[in-house]
Amino acid sequence: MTDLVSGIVAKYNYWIYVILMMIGLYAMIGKRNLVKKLLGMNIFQTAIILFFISMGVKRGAAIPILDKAGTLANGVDPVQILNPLPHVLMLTAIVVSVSVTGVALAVMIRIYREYGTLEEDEILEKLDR
Amino acid sequence: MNLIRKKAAKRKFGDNQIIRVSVRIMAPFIQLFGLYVIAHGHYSPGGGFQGGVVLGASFILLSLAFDLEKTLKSFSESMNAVMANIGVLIYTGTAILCALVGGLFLDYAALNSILPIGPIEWRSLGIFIVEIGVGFAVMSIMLSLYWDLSSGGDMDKGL
Amino acid sequence: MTYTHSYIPLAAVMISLLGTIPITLSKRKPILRESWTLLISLGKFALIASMLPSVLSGQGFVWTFVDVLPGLPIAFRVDAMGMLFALVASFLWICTSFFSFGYLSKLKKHSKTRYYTSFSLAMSATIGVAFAANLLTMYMFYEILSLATYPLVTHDQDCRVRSAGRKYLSYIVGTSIMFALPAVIMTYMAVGSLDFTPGGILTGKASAPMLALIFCLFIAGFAKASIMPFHAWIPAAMVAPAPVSSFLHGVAVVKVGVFSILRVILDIFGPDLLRSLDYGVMLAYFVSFTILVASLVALTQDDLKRRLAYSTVGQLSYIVLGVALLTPHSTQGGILHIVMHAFGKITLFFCSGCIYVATHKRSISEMDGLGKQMPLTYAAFFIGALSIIGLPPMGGFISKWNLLLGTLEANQLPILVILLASSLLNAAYFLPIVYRGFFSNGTNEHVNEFRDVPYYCLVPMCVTALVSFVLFFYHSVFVQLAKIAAGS
Amino acid sequence: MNSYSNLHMYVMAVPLLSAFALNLMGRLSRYWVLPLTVGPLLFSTIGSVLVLVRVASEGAFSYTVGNWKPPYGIELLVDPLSSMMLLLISVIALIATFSANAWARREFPGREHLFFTLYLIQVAGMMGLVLTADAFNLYVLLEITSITTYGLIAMGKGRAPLASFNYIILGSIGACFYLLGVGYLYMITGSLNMADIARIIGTVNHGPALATAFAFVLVGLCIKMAFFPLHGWLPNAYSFAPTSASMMIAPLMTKVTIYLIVRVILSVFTPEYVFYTHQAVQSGMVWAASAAIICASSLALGQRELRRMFSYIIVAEVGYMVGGIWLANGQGMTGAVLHIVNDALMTLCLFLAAAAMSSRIGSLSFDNLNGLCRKMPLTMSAFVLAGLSIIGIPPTCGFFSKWYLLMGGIETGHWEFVAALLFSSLASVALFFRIIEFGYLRDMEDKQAEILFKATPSNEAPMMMLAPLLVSAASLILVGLSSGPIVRFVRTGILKFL
Repeated sequence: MTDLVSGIVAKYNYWIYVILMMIGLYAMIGKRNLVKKLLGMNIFQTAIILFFISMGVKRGAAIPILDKAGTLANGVDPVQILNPLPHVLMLTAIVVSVSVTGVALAVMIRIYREYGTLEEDEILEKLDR
Repeated sequence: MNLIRKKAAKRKFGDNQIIRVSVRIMAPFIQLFGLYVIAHGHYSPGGGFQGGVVLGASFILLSLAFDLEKTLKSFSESMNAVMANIGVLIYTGTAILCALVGGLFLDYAALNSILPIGPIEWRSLGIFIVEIGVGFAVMSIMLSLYWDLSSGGDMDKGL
Repeated sequence: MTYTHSYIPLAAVMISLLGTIPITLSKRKPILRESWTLLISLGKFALIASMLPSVLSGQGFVWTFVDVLPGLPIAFRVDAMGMLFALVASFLWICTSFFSFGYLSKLKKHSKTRYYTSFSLAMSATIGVAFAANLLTMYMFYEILSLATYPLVTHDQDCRVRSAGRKYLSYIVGTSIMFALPAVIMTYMAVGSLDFTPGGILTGKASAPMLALIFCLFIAGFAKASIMPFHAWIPAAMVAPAPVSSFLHGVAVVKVGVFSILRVILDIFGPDLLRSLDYGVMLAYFVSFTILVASLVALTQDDLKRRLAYSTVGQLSYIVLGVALLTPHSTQGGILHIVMHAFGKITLFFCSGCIYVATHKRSISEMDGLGKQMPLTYAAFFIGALSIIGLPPMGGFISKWNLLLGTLEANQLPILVILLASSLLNAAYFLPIVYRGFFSNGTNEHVNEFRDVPYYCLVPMCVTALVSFVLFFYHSVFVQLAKIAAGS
Repeated sequence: MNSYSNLHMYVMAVPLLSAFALNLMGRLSRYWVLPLTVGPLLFSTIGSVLVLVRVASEGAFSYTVGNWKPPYGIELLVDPLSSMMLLLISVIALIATFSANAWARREFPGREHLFFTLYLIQVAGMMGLVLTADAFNLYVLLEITSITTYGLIAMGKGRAPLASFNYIILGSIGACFYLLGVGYLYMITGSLNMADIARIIGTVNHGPALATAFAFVLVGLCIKMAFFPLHGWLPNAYSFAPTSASMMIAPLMTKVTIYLIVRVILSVFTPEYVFYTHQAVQSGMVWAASAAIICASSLALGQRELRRMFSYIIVAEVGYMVGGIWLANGQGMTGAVLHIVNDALMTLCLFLAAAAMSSRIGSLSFDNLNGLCRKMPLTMSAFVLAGLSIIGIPPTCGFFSKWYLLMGGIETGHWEFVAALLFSSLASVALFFRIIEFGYLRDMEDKQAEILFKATPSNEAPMMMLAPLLVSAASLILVGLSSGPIVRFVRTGILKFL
C-alpha cells in the first residue's frame, strides 16, 4: 500500500498529466456541446505539453543562457543546465494547438450560422428534418 | 430592470473614457516591447513568435477598447493580410535565398557571399531576419483570428 | 517448335484494339463505320493467316514487352494451338461482321457504334488469349474479354437484360477473381515463372495437395468454359442479339474459357504430371457429367437459343474431356473440336438469328412448318446440327472420331459410352427442330426467306454451313496444327 | 555542393512561397490564380522527377537544414521511397489543380486565391512530411497538412463545417497521440532524429515504455489514416468537402499517412521490433486489416451517393495497405508501397470523374446517374477505367499491387487477408458495375436531360476538368505497365530493412 502511494506521489507529475488527458478525452468524446469538445481538446493538448515540460525538468538547473564572462572563466557545469529542447518543442506544439483552436472556432462560427446552435443533439435533429 | 438593460444595450461595451485613454497611452509601449522581444529573440529569451503575439495583443487591446470599425480604419484588413503574407515571404524567402546563393536551406552563413560581413555574423543576422518575418506573420494572424472570431466571421462589427 | 521475334502477333492483337478509334470517330457515318469494321476484321485475318505457313513448318513467333512483374513480361507467342484458335476466331469474325450489318439494320437496333467498338475490343482480347505466352498475359486478356462483352450482352438495355448482365458478370468475373487469380499467383510462387511450356512447368515444384488445390482453382476459375456448376451464365447471356450469341457464345468467349483450360492442362501442368497424379481421368469423368446433364437439359428447352446454349455447354466439355484424357488422339480430337464446333454452332446460331429476323420468334414450338418458308435457313441448320452431332459427311465427325479413338486409347470405355449417348441426345434435341420445320403445318405462311431476311444474314450463314461440310474433306491444315499442338 | 543538392528543397518551398504570393496577388486579380498554382506545381513535378533520377543513380542521401549536423539539426532523408512519394504528391497536385481551378471558380467566386493558398500550403506540407527524418518535425508537418485540410473541407457548403469539426476533433486526438508517442521515445532515447532513435533503441532494453510509445504512435497514425474502426471522420469529411478540395485531399491525405507509418516502422522502431517482438500484434493487425477491408467494402455497397461510396472504398484500401505492411514480408511491403502509388492515382481518377460528372448533373446520388454514359462517354470511360483498377483487372495498376499483396498473404499463410482482398475485389465489381448499369442501361428522363444539357454545345465536362481526368485515367494503365521498374526502384529502398 505504501509502495503504491509512494509510487503515485513520486511520479505525481505523470499522474496529473494522465488525469488531465483523461478529462480532455472524456470531454472530446462524451460531451455533446461543440464548445465543450473544443475545450476538451485544449485540455488534452495542455496535458501533453505538461508531460513534455515535466520530462525536461531538472532540480536546481536553469535554462542554458550563458553568461559570456562567467563561462569563459569557469567553464560550463552541466548540472546547472537543463535540456531546453522539450520546452522549445512545446512552444511549437502550443503554436499548433493555437492554430487548431483558431480553425476550430472559425468552423464553429460557420456551424452556428448554419444551424443556429452548437448542441450536437439539436444539430442532428435539424439534419434529420 | 428592463430599462437598465436597454440602457446597457445602447451603450457600447468598453465605451469608457478611462479605458480609451489608458489604452491609447499603453498601446505604443506595448508595441515597443513587442519589437524589443522580436529584436532580442536571436540571442536571448524572446523571438518572433512571442514578440508577434505581444504586438498582436496591442492591436487586440485597441479593438477591445474602441470598436472594430475604428481599428480597421487605422489598420485595414487587407493591410493585415498583406503583412501576414509578407512576413511569411520574408522567412521562407530568406531560407530559399540561402539555398540560391549556394548554401543549404536556412544556412545563413552562405549569405556571406552577398554581403561579406562574416559567416558567424550572418548566422546571427539571418535568424534576426527570420524573426522579423515570423513576428509580422504572427501579429497579423493573431489579429485576424481575433477580428474574425469576434465579428462572427463578418468583419464589420466588434464586441 | 522454334520461335523468332516478330511484331506480327502484336499487330494481330492491336489492330482491332486501335481499330476502335476510327470506329468510334465515324459514329455519325454508318457506312464508313461498318467499312472500318470490315476492313479491320479482314486485316486481322490476313495478319493471322500470314503466320500460318511458318507455324505449320514449325516456326513460331514471339513478341515480348517489359517485365511487369519480376520474370513475368506481357508477351505474345504464336504456337500451333494458338494459331488454330486465332485462325478460326478471326475468320468467323468476318462472317459475324457481315451478319451483324444485316441483323442490326433490319431490326433497327440502337447504339451500333458501341456495339461495333465492343466487338472489336472483344476480338482483340480473344486473339490476345490465343497468342498469350504466359498465364499473366492470358489472364489479362481473359478479363478484358469479360468486360468488353458485357455491353454486347446487355445491348437491349431492358430490365430482363440487366439481370442477365449481372448474372453474366458475376459468374465470369467472379470466378476468375475468386479462383483463377489465386491459382495464377500460387503457380507463380511455386515456379517463379508463368511461361507456357509444352510439357508443363509445375513438375516437381509443388506438393501434391498444393497441386490439387491449384488444379481445382484453375478448373473452377475459367468459368467461360462453362463446366457445371459454372454454366448458368450461358443461358442467361442468350438475351444478347443473335450475332453476339453466335460469335461470343458459340466461338469467342466460351472457346477462350476452354482454351485457357487447355493451356493449363498442356502447358502449365503438363500431360506427364497430370497422368502421374491421375487428375486427367478425374477431370474427364467430372466433365462427362456436364456433357450428359447439359444434353438432357437441352432437350427440355423450348427457346431455340437456350437449347443451343445448353448444347454449347455440353460440347465445350467434349473439348476439355478430350484433352483431359491425355492421349494423342483424344488431345488432337479435343483441339479439333474447337474448330468443328465453332463452325457448326455458329451456323446454328446464325440460323436462329435469321429465323428471329424473319418471324420475331424464339420458341421452337412456334416454328412448325417454317422450313417450307425458309428452306435455306433450315438446310443450313440441318448441316450445322449434323456437324454437332458428329455424323459424316460433316466436319464434326472428324473431331468426334478422334475423341472416340482417344477414349479407346485411354481404355476408358465408360467415357466412350457417355460420348455415344451424348451424340444420341444431340440428335434427339436437334433433329426434331428440323423435322418440325419441314413436316409440320404451321402458321408462318406469310414469311418469305429472301424478302424478310437480309442477304447480309443469309450469306454468312450459308458460308459457315458450307465450311462445316467442306471441313469433312479438307481439314489437313487444322489436323496438322492440332497434331503439333498435341505434341505428336 | 552543387545546384542539384537543394533541388528537393525547392520542390517543397516553391509551392509554399507561391501560396503566399498567390494570397497577395490574388487580391489584385483572379487571373493570377491559374499561373500561380499551375506554375509552381509544374516546377515541383519537374524537380521531383530530377530528384528521383538523382536517387536512382546515386542512391539515397540525407540533407541537413541550416547545416546543423544531425542528430541536433533537422535532417531530411531523400531515399527511393520518399522521392517516389515526392513525385506522386506533385504529380497528383498538378493534375488536380486544373480541375480544382475550374471548380473553385464555381464554388468560391472571388475567393479562389484563399482556397489555393491553403491548397498549396497543404501540398508543401505533405512534401515536407515525406521528406522529414525527424520525429517531431513529422508531427508539426502532419498538423500543418491537417489544419489546411480542415480549412479546405470547412469551405464547403451545408454539412461540410460539421464534418470538418468532427475531423478536427478526431484528427487532433490522433496527432496528440502521435506526439505523446514521440514524448515516450524522447524519454527513452533523448533524441528526435529518426535514425538516431532507431540506433539507440537497438542498444537499450525493450521495456514497456517502448511498447507504449509504439502503441501511441500507431493509434495516432491509424486515426489520421482512417483505419477501419477509427475511420468515422472520413466519409463525411470527404463527401461533404468542396469538390475542388476533395480531388486533392482524397487521393493524398490517407496515402501520405500510410507512407508515414511505413517510414516510422522502417526508420524509427525497426521492423524487427514491430513485427517480431510482439508477434500477436503483428498477426492481430493483419486480422484487423482483413476485417477492415470486408467491413468497409460492405459499407460501400450500402451507399447511394457516388462520393460517399468512394470514401468507403478509400477506407477499404487503407485496410489493404495496412494489412500488406503488417504481413511483415517483402512481398506484402512491396504491395503496400506500390498500392500507395496506385491507390492515389485511382482515387484521383475517381474523384476527378466525380467532379466532371457533378459539373453537369449536380448531385451525384445514384438516381441521378441514369443514362450518363450516353451523355458523357469520355468521362464515363475514364471512370470505368478507374473502377477496373480498383477491382484489379490487368493491365491497370490496381492489379499489380493486389498481386503483391495476395502473394504476401499466401506466402505468410494469412488466408484471411487473401480472402478479404478477393472479397473486396468482388464487392468492387458489384459497386462499379451497378453504376455502369445506371449509366448504360437506363435512360435519362427527357425533362432532366433537357435541363442539364441544353445550354452547352458539348455534353462533356469543360476541358479544364476533362483533360486532367483523361490524363489520370491514362496514367493508370501507364503505371500499371511500368510497375516492373517501379517495384525494382522501390525495393532498393525497403528490402534492406526486411
